[in-house]
Amino acid sequence: MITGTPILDHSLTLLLVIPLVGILPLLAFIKDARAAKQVAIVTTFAELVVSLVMLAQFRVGEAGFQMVESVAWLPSLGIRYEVGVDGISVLLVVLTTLLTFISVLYSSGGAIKQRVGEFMVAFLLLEVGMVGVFIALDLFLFYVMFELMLIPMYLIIGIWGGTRRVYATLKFVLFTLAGSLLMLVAIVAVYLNSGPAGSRTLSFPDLIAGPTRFAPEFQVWAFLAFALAFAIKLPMVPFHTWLPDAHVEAPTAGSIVLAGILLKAGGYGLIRFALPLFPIGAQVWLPIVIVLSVVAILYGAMVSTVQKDLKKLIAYSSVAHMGFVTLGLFVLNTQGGVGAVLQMLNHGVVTGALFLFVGIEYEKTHRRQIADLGGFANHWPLYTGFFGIFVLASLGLPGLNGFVGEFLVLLGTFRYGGQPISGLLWGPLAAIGVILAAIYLLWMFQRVMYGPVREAYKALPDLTPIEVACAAPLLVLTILMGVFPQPLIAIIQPSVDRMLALAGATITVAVH
Amino acid sequence: MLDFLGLVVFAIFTIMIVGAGLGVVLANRVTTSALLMAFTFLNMAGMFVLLGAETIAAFQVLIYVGAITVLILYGVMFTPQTPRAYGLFFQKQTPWGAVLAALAALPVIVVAFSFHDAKTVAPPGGDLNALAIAVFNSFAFPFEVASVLLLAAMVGAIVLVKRESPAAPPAAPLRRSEPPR
Amino acid sequence: MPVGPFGLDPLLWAIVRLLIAVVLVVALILNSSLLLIYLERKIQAVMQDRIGPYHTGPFGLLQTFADALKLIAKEDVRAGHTDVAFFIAAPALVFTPMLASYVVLPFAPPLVGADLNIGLLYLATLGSMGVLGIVIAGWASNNKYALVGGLRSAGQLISYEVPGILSLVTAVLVVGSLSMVKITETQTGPLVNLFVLPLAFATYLVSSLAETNRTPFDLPEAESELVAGYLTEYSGMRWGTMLALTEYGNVVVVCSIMTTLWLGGWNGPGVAALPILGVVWFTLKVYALILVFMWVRATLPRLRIDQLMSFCWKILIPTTLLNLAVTAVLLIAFPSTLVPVAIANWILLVAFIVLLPVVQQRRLRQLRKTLRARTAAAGVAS
Amino acid sequence: MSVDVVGLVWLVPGIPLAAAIVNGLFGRRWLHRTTGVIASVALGLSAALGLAIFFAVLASGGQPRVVTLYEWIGVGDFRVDTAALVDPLSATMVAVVAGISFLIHIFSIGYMEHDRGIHRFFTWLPLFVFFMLTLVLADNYLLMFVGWEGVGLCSYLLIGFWFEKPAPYTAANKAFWMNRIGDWGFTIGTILTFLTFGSLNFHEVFDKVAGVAQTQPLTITFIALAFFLGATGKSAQLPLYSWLPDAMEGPTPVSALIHAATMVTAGVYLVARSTPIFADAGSALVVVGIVGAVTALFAATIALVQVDIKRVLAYSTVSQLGYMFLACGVGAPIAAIFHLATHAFFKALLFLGSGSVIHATEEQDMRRMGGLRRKMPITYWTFLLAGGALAAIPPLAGFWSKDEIVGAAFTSGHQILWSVGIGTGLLTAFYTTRMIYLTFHGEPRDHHLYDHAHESPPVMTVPLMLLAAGAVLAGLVLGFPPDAGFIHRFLAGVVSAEAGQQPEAPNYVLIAVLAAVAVVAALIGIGIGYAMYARRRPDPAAVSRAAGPIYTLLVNKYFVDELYDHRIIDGGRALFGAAWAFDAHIIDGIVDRLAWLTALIGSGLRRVQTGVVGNYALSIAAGLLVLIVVYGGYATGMLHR
Amino acid sequence: MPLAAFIAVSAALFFIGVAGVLVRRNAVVILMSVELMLNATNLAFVAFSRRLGVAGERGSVFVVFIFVVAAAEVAVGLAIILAAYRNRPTVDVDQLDEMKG
Repeated sequence: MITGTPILDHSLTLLLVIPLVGILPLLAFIKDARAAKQVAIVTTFAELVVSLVMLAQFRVGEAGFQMVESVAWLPSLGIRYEVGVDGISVLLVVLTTLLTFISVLYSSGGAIKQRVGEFMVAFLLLEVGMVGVFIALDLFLFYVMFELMLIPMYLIIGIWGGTRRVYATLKFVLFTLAGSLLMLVAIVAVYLNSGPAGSRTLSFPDLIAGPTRFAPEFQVWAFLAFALAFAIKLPMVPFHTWLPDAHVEAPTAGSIVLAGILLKAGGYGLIRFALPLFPIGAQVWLPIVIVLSVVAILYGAMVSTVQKDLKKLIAYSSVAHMGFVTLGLFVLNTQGGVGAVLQMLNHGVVTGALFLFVGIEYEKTHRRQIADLGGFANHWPLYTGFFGIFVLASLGLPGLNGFVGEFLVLLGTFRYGGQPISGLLWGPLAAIGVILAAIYLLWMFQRVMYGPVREAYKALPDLTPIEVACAAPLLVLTILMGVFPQPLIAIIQPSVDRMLALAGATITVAVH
Repeated sequence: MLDFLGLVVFAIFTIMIVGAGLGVVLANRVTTSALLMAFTFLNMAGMFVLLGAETIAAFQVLIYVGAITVLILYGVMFTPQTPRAYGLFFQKQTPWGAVLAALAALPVIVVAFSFHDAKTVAPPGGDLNALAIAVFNSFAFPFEVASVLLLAAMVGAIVLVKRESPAAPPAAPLRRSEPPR
Repeated sequence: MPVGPFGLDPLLWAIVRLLIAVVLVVALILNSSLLLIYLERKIQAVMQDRIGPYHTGPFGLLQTFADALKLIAKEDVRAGHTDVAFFIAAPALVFTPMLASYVVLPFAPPLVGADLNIGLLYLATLGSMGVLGIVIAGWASNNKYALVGGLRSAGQLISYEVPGILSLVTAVLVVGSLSMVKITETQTGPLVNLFVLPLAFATYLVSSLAETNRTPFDLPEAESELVAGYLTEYSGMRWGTMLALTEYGNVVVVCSIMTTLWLGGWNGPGVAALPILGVVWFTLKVYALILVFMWVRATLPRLRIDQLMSFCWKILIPTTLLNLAVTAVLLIAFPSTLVPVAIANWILLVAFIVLLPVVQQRRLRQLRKTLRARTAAAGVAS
Repeated sequence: MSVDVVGLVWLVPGIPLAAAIVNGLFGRRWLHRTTGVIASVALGLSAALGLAIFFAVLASGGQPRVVTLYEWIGVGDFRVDTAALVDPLSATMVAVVAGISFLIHIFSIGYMEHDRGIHRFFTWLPLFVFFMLTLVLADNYLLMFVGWEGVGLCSYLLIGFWFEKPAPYTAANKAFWMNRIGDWGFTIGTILTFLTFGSLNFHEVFDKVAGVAQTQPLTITFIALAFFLGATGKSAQLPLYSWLPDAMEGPTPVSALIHAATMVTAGVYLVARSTPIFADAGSALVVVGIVGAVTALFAATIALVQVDIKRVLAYSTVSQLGYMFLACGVGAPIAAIFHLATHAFFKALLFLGSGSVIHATEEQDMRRMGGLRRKMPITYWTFLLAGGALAAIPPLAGFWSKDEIVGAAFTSGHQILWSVGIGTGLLTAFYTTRMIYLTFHGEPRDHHLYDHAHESPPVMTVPLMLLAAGAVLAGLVLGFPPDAGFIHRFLAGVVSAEAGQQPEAPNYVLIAVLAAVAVVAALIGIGIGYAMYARRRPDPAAVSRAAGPIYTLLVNKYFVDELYDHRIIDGGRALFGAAWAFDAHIIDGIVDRLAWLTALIGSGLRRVQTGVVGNYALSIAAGLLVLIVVYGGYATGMLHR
Repeated sequence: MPLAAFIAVSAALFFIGVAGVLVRRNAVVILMSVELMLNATNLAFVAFSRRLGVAGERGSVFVVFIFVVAAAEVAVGLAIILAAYRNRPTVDVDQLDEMKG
C-alpha cells in the first residue's frame, strides 16, 4: 500500500458527501430517465474510485483506526461526528461502493423502467447510509446511519418490488426497526453509564480506550440489546423470516445490495460494537449464539434445499453463510474472527453476483420458479460459465473465495474450547453445512442449467455486454480472493485481533 | 355587630349562589338557566366585595354579567330549546354523572372545611393598586399572551360561524309585477 | 361600628338611613327624570319653532306628571305567550343599574353617597349591566320585532361601551385615580380637563349618546321596520320605567361623569369658602351638557344599524385607541407637565373632525364599486 | 543436469492449466477441433517434464525438496504455503498421472471428434490434470485438499458432459455429493492434524507423529480414520462407492483417465503419503485393511453379472482399489503404490479398449456384441493383454503387484485377508475372461452391429499399443525381484511402513509358494470362465437360474442404490420439507399472529371512542376524582403506608 | 368570615358545575356549567389571595387571566355549538356523535 502523505485528506467524509452531491443533479433530472442514469453511474463510479484511493492509502498491518475525522456534532450531549476505518471496515466500504456501482450499472441497463430518477435518488441515499454505517465511530452516528439505510431500502422494495412487495417491505422494516429501537435504548444506556456527568461520551475509541466502564450485569443486558438488533439484521435463525420475503420481492439491484451489504451491517456491528464493548456480556451469551449459528448453518441449508423460488433459495443460503459469520465471530479466536470477516466479504461478492445473475435470468424469462426453468446451459454458455463459478464459490470449492472463509471459521470452531461442548462437536456439525450447501446449490444448478433445451428460452440472447461488465469484476474478485487471500488477511487480522482481545479472546501469536 | 352583618350577608350570598347554581343545572328551560347563571355571577361579585376585592368584583360584573351572559343568551336564542320536544333532558349517563360528581364533591368539601388557620377579617384597603402593579409588572408577559389569546378566540369564533357569502348576490327582491320564482 | 346621631342604636340607625335614601331617590331622581322629559319637549318645540306643552300647570310644567299618573293608572296589559317572569323582570333589570350609579356621583364635597376608590369603574360596570335587561325584554315579549330589536340594541350598547371605557381610561391616565371625589379635587383651577383632553371628551360624548339610546343612535324606539324594538310589547308603567325613567336617569349619570372628569365637577368660584355651593356648580354643568344632548336630539337624523356599528368599530374605537396610546406615551415622555398632552389632543381632535367625512366618502365609493361589480357579474351569470 | 528441473516443478501442473484456460476462453468460437491438439501438446510437455523430474529425483537419490511459490493463507499461528514437495512418491505419481493423461488425451482426440462440445471436453480434461497434479505435488494437506476438491469438481463436470440427457447429470451430482461427504472427513482430518501438530506441512507433521503418538494415541486414530473416510469417498470404497459405476455415464476417455488411473487413486496416495500417521494409528490401519478387502470381494461379486462392459470395468476398478487399501492396511504401502502404477496402465488400456469398441459399435451392452476379434484385431490383442494383466497372469504386470499385496497380507499375519485376496483374484480372473469372450469371441449376436464394426483409427490404436507395452513391462521393470524391486528401493525412504527399520531379507521360498497359489487361483478362474462361455458346458443362463436369489441380489448390486436413493434421499427431502414447513408456518406464523393481535387490540380500543361528548366529560371527571382521592389521600396522610 | 367557608362555597359551586356538565344534554347548558366551574375557581383564588395575604394579590392576577380565558372559551364554545347546529338541527350532545371511532 502506498504509505507517506495521504493522497486524499478527508476521504471518509468525501465518501459520505459524494452521493449527496450526486442527488442534487438527480433531483433536477428526476423526470429524464437517461440523464438520471448517467448521473447515478458517474456518482457511484466516483464513489468507487475515492474508496479505492482510500484503500490505497490505508496503512496495512496497523490495528488502530486510521483517517479518523472527529468534529463535535452535538457538544451538549457529547455526540461527535467521528468517522474512521480500520482493517475490518476498510474492505467492507470498498465492497459497498463496488456493489452499489454494479447495482446502479445493472439497473440502468433496463432492469428498472418506471421512475428511474427516484430509484437512483433512493440508491444514492442508501449508499450514504451503508458507507456511513461502516465508517461511523460514534455510536449515535452509527445508529443514525443504521436507520438511514432502512428508509431507501424500504422504498426500493416497496415501489419497484414484485407482487407481494408491500407485505415484504413492511415486514423487513418492522423487523429491523424493532431491533434497532432496542439498540437505541442500549446506546442511551451506554451513554449514561459511560462515565460521570462531565465525561460522558459515545465515541467508540474513547469507550474502548480505558478499562471497561460498564458493570458486569449492565454489560449482559446491553450486549443482548445490541446483539439482538444485529441478529435481526444479520438474520440469525429465529429472526430470519423477513429475508426471503424481502429478497423475493426486491428488484435485482435491491437484492444485490440487500444481500451484499445490508446483512454485513449486522455482522460488522457485532464485531465492532457488541463484542469489544461488552466482553462479559459476550462471554455470557456466547454459547447461545454459537448454538444458534450452527443451527442457522444447518437449518438454512436444509430449508433452501426444498425451495421452489430461485431467489428464496439464495436468500436462505445467505442465512446459512451468515451462520458461519456469527460462528466465526463468537468462537473468539484469530482464525475464527478473520475467517468471519473474510466470509462476510466473500458472501457479499458471491451472493451479490448470484442475485445479479438471478436478476438477469428474471429480466429475460420473467420466471423465477425453478420448475419453470431448465436447459439454460444449451443456449447460454457464457451465463452458465459465470453462474457456475459463482455457485461453486458459494458452496466453498477450495481455490475460490468461499472456501478460505469457511475453512478458517471451521478451524476456529474446532479450536473453541467453550462451555457447552467443545468445538470438536460444533466443528463437524458446521462442516456438515458445507455438504448440504453442495447439495442444494448443485441440485438447483442442475435443475436450472442442465436438462433438455426448452423452446420458450431458446431464442433468448446470452449475456449482454453491460451484464458482462457487471459480472466481470465480481468474477475476478471471487477467483483472486480464493487464490491470493493473504493481502486481505494482512489487512484484516491486526484489527480483528484487537477487537477480539477486547472481547476477552486469547490471541495466539504467529509462530514462524 | 359588623361581622354579624357580614355573616348574614355571606349566608345570603351562599344560599343565592348554591341555589342559583343548582337552578342553572336543573332548570328545564335554557333561558331560565341562563338568567340564573347571571344571577349567580352577580352574587359571586358580592362575595368578592365581601372579601374586599372590589376591582375583581367590578371586573366580574363587567365581564361575566355584561359580556358572557349576553353571549350565552345570544347562543340560547339561536339554538332550539323546546324542552318538551326530546323528553328527558338528562344525558344517558346521568346516574353515573351525578354519582361521580357527588363522590368527588365529598372529599373536597371535607378538606375545604379543614382550612382553619387563615385570617377571618379581610385586610383594609382595596386591592386595586396591588392588583394593577402585579398584573402589569411581574405578569406583563402573560398579559400580552392573554391579549393574543383573546384576539385568536375572536378571529376563531368569527371564522367558525361565518357563512360563506353566496356566490351570487341574494336574488333581487320580487317586484310586484313579477310572478313568484 | 358608627353610633347613630343622637345616640341611636346602630341597627336602628341603619334602617333609618335606608328610609332616607329611598325618600331621596323617589323625590329627587325620579322627579328629575320627569323634569327632564318636560325640558326635552320644551326645547324640542322651541328648536322646531313651536311652543310645546303649556296647558297643564303653569307653562305646562305638570304635563310630565300627568303623563306619569296616566301610565301608572293604565291597565297592566301583557301579551299572550310572553315569558311572564322575564317580561316582568326586564324593566327592573334595566332600571336598577341606573339607580345604583347615583351613589357614586360627587354632587358636592360633603354630598357624596360613597367615595369608592374604584368609583369610575363601578359606574362603567353598571353601565354594562343594562344590556342584560334589554336582551331579556326583547326575548320575553315573544315578538319577532322585539327579539331582533333587543339583539340589535344590545349589540349597539356593547359596541359603544368599548370606546366609552377607552376614553374614560385616557382621562383616568391624566387624572391618576378612579375615585370620583379625587378626580374633582384635582381640577380645582380654571384649567379643567376639557382643555387637556378635548378628543377624549368628544369620543366619550358620542359613545354616551349611544349608551343612553339618544337621537343619532335611538334605534330601538322609532325604528320604522322594528316598530318600537324591545319596547313593542310594553305598555303602562313598565314602558314608562323602561323608556322614560331609565333613559333620562342614564343621561343624568353620563352627564355627571363628563362634568366630573372634564368640567371639574363641583369646582367653581366660592366652593372653597362654602362647600355646599358645589352642588349649584355641579347641577349647572350637568344641565348644560343635558341641553347639548337635547340639542343633538333635535338636529341629527337617525343612523342605520350597520352605519352605526361600522362607525363605532371602524372609526371611533381606532381613534380612542390612538388617543390613549398618544396620551400614555406623552405622559411617560413628559411626566411633569400636561401641556404636550393637551397640544397633541387638540391636534388629534382637529384631525378627527377634518378627516371623518373624507374617510366616510372613500368608504362609500369603495362600497358602491364592489356592489356594482358584483351585480354586473351576477347580471352576466344569470 | 544443467537446468534445475525440479525448480520447474510448478510448470508440470501449470501447462495443463494454461491449456485449459486457452481452450475455455477461445474454444467455442475459434478453436473447436484444435482444442484437442492444444490439450494434448500441453500434456505431452507436462509428461516430459514429469519424467525428467522423476529421473532427477532418481538421480538425487530420493532427496525430498520443497519448491514454494507464495504464502497462501497465514492467520495467527496457522501458516499454509502453496508449495510443491518433490520426493520419490510424488515423482512416481506425477510420472504415472502425466504419462497416462497424455495418452488418453491423444485417444480422446479421435474419440470425441464428432461431439459438438469438444472444446468443453478439452477445457475440463486438462483442468482435471492440473488439479490432480496439484494434489499429488502438494506439500501440505490444505493444498492437497484444493487438488482433492478440484479433481472432484472436474469429475462432476466431465461425468455430466452430455447434460442434455438426465442420467449423466444425476450421476455427476451423485459423484460430487459422495465426494463431498468424503471431503467432510478430509477437512476434519486436516483441522485435527493442525490442532495436534501445529502445522500442516507433511515433513513437520510426520516428524512429530512419533512424539504425539505416546501422549494422544486416540487423536492419531481419529485423524487416520477421518483421512480414511476422505479416501473412501474419493476412491469409491465400500460405503461411498456407488457413484463410480454411475460415473460411467461420462465419455469413456473420462472414465479411463479419472475413474481408472488417476482420481480414484488419490485416496490411496493420501493413505500412502500419511503412512507415518496410519502406522501409529493402531486400530485404524486394520480398519483400512478390512474395508479394502471387503470392498474388493464385494465389487468383484457384482462384476460377475454385469452386462455393460464399462460397468464391469468400473466394479473391477473398485475391487482393485480394495486391493490397494488392503495393501496399505497390512502395512505394505509400497506394494499399494506398485499395484496403483500397474493398475493405472492396464485398467486405462481396458477402458480405452472398451472405448474403441463402443466408438466402433456405438453399443455398450456385451450381450449384443460378440466375435469382434476379427473386425478389431489391434483392440482385441491389446484388450487381451490388459485382461491378462488384470487376471494376474505371471509375466504380466498385474501378477507382480497383486501377488505382492497378497503375499504381504500373508506375511503380516492377516491370514483371513489373504484368503479373501485369493478368492477375489479368482473372481477377477473369471469375469475378465467372461468379458473377453462375450465381446470378442464366439458368434456375433447382432449382425447389423457386427457388419459396420471397424477398427479404430491409428490416433486411437497407437495409445492402446503403448499402454499394452506398459501393461506388460511395468510389472517387471518396477518390481521384478519381489519386495526388492526398483520401486521398493525407490520409495523405501519415504513410504516405508516401519520408519527407519531395514526390511528384513525377503524369504524367497515363501514368496514363490504364495505366488504359485495365486497363479493357480487365477488359472482356475480362467478355466471356469472358458468353460462357461467358450464351451457352453454349464450354460451361463442355466447357472444364473440355478443361483436364483444370489443372482438377483448380484444383478441389483445388493440393492445399495435403492437404499441410498429411497431411504436417504427421500428421508432427507422429507426432513428438509418439514424444516421449511416449520419455518414458513411456525416462525412466520408467530410474526403474523403478532400482527393479528395488534389489530385485535386496535379494534377493541376503537369502541372507547363513542363520539358522545358526554362520555368524554365523564372520563375527565373520573380522572379528576382519582386525582382528588390520591392527592387528598397523600395530603391528609391517609394513604401513606 | 373564615376562609374555609369561602372554599366550601367554591367547592360546592364547582361540583354543581361538574354535575351540570355531566348531566345536561343541551350543549349551551354544558357551556354554562363550565362557566360556573370557572367562577367557582375564581372565588377560591380570590379567597386565598385575600385571606392568606399573599404578597401582591397573586391570586387575583390569576382571576384576571381566568376572566380572559372564560370570555374566549364562551366565544369559541358558542361558535362551535352554532356551527354544529347548522350542520345538524340539534344541540343535544348525545345525538352529536359523528366523530365516533
